Amino acid sequence: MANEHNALDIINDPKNRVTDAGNAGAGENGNDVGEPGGENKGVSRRNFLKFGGVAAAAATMAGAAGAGFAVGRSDDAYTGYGRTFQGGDQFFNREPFRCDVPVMMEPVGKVVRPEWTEYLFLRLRALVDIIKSGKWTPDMGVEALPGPVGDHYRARPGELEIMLESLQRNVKRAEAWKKGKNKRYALAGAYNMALRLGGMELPGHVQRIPEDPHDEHMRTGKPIPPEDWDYRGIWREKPMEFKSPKHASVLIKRMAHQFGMSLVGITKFDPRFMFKGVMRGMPDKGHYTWGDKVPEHWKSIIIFGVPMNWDGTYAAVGYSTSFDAYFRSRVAASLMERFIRELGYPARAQFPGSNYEIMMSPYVQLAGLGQYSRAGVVMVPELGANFRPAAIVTNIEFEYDKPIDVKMADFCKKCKICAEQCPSGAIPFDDEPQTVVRGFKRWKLNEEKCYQQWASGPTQDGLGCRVCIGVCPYSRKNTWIHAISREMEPRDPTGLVSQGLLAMQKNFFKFHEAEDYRSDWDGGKEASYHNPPWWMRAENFLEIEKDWEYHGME
Amino acid sequence: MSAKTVERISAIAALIILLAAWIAGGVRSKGATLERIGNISEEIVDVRQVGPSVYEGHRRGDAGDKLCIAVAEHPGYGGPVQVAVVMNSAGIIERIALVDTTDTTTYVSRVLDAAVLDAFLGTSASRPPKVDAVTGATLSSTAMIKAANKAAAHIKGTVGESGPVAVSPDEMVKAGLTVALFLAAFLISSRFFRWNKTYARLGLLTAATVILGFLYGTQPSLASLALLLAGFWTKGLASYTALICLVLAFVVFFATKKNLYCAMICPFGGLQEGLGRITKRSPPERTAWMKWISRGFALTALSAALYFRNPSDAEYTPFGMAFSFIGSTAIFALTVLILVASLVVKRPWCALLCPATPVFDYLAFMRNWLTRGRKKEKQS
Amino acid sequence: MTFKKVFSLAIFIAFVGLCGFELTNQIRESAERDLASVRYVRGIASETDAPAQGQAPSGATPKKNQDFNLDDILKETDLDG
Amino acid sequence: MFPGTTMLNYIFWMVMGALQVLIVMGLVEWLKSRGRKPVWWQVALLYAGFAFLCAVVAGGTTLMGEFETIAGWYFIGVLGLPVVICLAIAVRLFVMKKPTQG
Repeated sequence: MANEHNALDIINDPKNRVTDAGNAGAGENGNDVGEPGGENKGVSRRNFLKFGGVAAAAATMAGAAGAGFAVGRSDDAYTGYGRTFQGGDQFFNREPFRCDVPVMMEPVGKVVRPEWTEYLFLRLRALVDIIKSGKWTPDMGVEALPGPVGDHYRARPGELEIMLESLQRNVKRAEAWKKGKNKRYALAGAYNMALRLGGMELPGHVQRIPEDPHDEHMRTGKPIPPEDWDYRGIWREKPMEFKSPKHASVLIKRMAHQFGMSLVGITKFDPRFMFKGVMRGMPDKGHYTWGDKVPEHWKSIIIFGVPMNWDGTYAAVGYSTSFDAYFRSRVAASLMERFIRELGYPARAQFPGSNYEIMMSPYVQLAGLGQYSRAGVVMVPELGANFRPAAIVTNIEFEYDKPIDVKMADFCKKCKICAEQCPSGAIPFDDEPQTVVRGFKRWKLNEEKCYQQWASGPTQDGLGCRVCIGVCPYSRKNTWIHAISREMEPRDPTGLVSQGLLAMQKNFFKFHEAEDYRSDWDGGKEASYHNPPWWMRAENFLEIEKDWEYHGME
Repeated sequence: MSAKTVERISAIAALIILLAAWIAGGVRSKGATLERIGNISEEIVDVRQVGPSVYEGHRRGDAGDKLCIAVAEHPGYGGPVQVAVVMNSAGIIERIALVDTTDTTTYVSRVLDAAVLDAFLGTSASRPPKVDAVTGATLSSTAMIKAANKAAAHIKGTVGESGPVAVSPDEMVKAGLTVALFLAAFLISSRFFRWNKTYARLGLLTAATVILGFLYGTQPSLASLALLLAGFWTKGLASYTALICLVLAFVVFFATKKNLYCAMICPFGGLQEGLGRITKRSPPERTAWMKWISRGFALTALSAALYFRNPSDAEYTPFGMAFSFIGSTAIFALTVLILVASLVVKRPWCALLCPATPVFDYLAFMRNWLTRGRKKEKQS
Repeated sequence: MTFKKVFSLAIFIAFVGLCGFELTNQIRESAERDLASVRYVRGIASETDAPAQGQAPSGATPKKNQDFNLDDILKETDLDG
Repeated sequence: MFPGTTMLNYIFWMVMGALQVLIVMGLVEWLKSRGRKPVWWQVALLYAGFAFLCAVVAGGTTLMGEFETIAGWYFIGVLGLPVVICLAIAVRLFVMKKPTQG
């Protein structure tokens, strides 16, 4: 205590005082505190210190406010768009939270592998093909619908009607786009299409990144089994030996970052989550021939991914796209595939939009990247629900990552914001998961309803909505306040922190009514969660007059 | 014109205005309902009221085909949910409409998805079906179901206007505590109270703040007054505590000339005073015109509430926000401002804009006026 | 003018501003709600004669497809997820 | 504070540091001028309260920076209020109240 007094006396010593005054004066950048610092000849030392102190306090408060604002606005807060290449965006330390089985992946019944018809885009394509072939028309009803797709829909009464309605809405959406939306969403649409067609693939099986055996099959007409495809272009007689599985993991993860991936995890290939009747490269993608075979050399799976552009995602529906994330993760998949084969190992890319033999989200969880969520997408600590993965299947012996439990799924039980905000009511409200899906008890997104919103949204290609991803409390830019919650919440055994955070989320933040997100022709306001970024607002750059309102939350 | 005359004139005027608003509101709400019934379907024509919330019309083009329409409402999540039931001459419910609701659209649509109302279609009004509430939108769905049942009951003619709202034992406890608090206040203010009144008062105020404020988040406000005047309480409420509190406050005020509520019970007052005692400060300086403005506010709010028959219109007070974080952003700002300000001056809200002040002023003024009047009569 | 006078005046004005804002808002809303009418109608005969407002959410009650214009659908339905 | 600059940020934070010294010294002077002997832990508490208030304000403005303006104001209002109250109590105890010991 005595020492402290001395310390204060030393501080009060005149010669220190002069320097402080100097600093204060110099430091103010023209702020009012500078004045006393400058002209304190007349002012008594006491008064100078008192008023200077007050002014300094005011300046500090202002400075703190300014600094905070700058941090929030800063581009550095966009996780996945900065330090990615050095792995700097996988900043959350998962080690304290490793567990053996991901939440909601404890089987409660007989675990069955998914049929290929359970993947919406495969069954949608099959349905359209059936209609095209003329074997079936909608007025014939679900009973007459042939093939596995028919079985699928017969097992799920009412869903076929929703899907057919969605197909109708695709037409309405296209009309609306032609009528005027192509002006309002000109830049968003162009961005979307540039990444998709310019960046990823040329239509008609001409070329795609990464290469896809299905294209090869369509071009050559020959079936291409994985044993051929996955080993293509390997020139080494025998693969290069890794010093140890650990070395393999470390190297491959670094390379994933190097190829531009924010997050990467590696796990054992688990056939439970591989589709039955899907093998790209085989006729009809193997729907009718492949069955439930699993290639021998599919031993390990490397999962990596990036966030979608943040401002766009916050401006869902109309201004958001998945294709920027798809583009980046697909490029990385292509590079990683080649990198591994150069070392002499087989590799097969699993990549978005629909080039999979597997369901991605279970592997993301098994690889310890994230946890299952109410909306049916995986949430990761760094990015929340805003994570779009790709994967490589190979036979390298890795040191595998273990799953994590950071209580995200527990938060989902209470939060329900995505369900309240979902424009199509596709997300369930149950506190605890009620449905058993293929042997696992978890929340089940109603894909048909969800896709109907895709088809009705104010977008160019009717592919996506993303409101649930944008509004998720975990989908936030990386600023210090979110960092504090991110680190505190999973470590708090009492659950008080998450309660407090949820209370803030619900009381502080304002949300639309779910209907508001729908297109104007669909009974909505065409609102976006937040307003689009300046560079996506067509009226800022193009010769069009603005005949719409932005309803985004500020 | 002396200040007293001004006060008297304005007092009378206030009374007239409130009365006018109330009557106009009554007319308005009738008209609105009729118009809404008209909107249910263009099939139904020349609708007229045949009883309390029961209407009669006939199908377009066929005067013989009588249609019986009943409207009923039940408190939902965000206010009363109003449902209309159309019964044909065969006694079958052939139409049901959600006429009016202030509940959140998402909840409402979830309930409608679950075909809660459709369950009533085709059933006979005398035997309405058993419908379960929708999980996740319980309040809205229960309200709709209850309202629909009530409407059906209306048609049968057998319905207690008071509705099925049963007062839960929990509510009883609340009411009991409220009464107890007032008794304590009365005791402390009475001259039989031997001990230190200051501390007794503060103690009671603290207790009231904790119980009524932080525990129950219920506190009488202009809304409760509007509720009282508009007579909604006859239709049944979820909670009567605030109302009881208000009535007691008035009773005590008329019995003893003292406004015990503000002094010893009001939770928000307690909050302000508690903060004020941290930095022992004196009350703010309130000028005459401020007084009149605050009176104007109270009057406007009250008459609006009476006209629209919507008590929450009268609510510009920060009570809800302070204790249960309910209210708009403006109210939030107001609350924060008040709480910070009460560190600088004593009870800023009470002194400056709280509607309680004008209300009690008004009562006091009337009281004195009338009693003095009576005295005069006695003398002559 | 003492500090107290000024302060009292300031907060009073703030109070009036905020409360006035709130009050006008609420009155305006009720006035609007007054004009709003039937939200939703269901009838045995048909569902179509309900006033336009607030139709049931998408997917809940899909209409049977009147004209299933295949070509447009094949043109507009994007199958590449 | 100044995104994308190399120098200004460092200068800014250095100035901030310097200002903190001025604040503490001003506080001490104030206590003295009110005839109180400055006790180190009281000064520390008062300054801590002030620092916390600054943090709350910064948190709110961070949200505003993320285009969550309303949330930002609520943040400051709700989390700031208790801090202000605690500060008031501290001032009452350490400054207003007549010193009991020492």
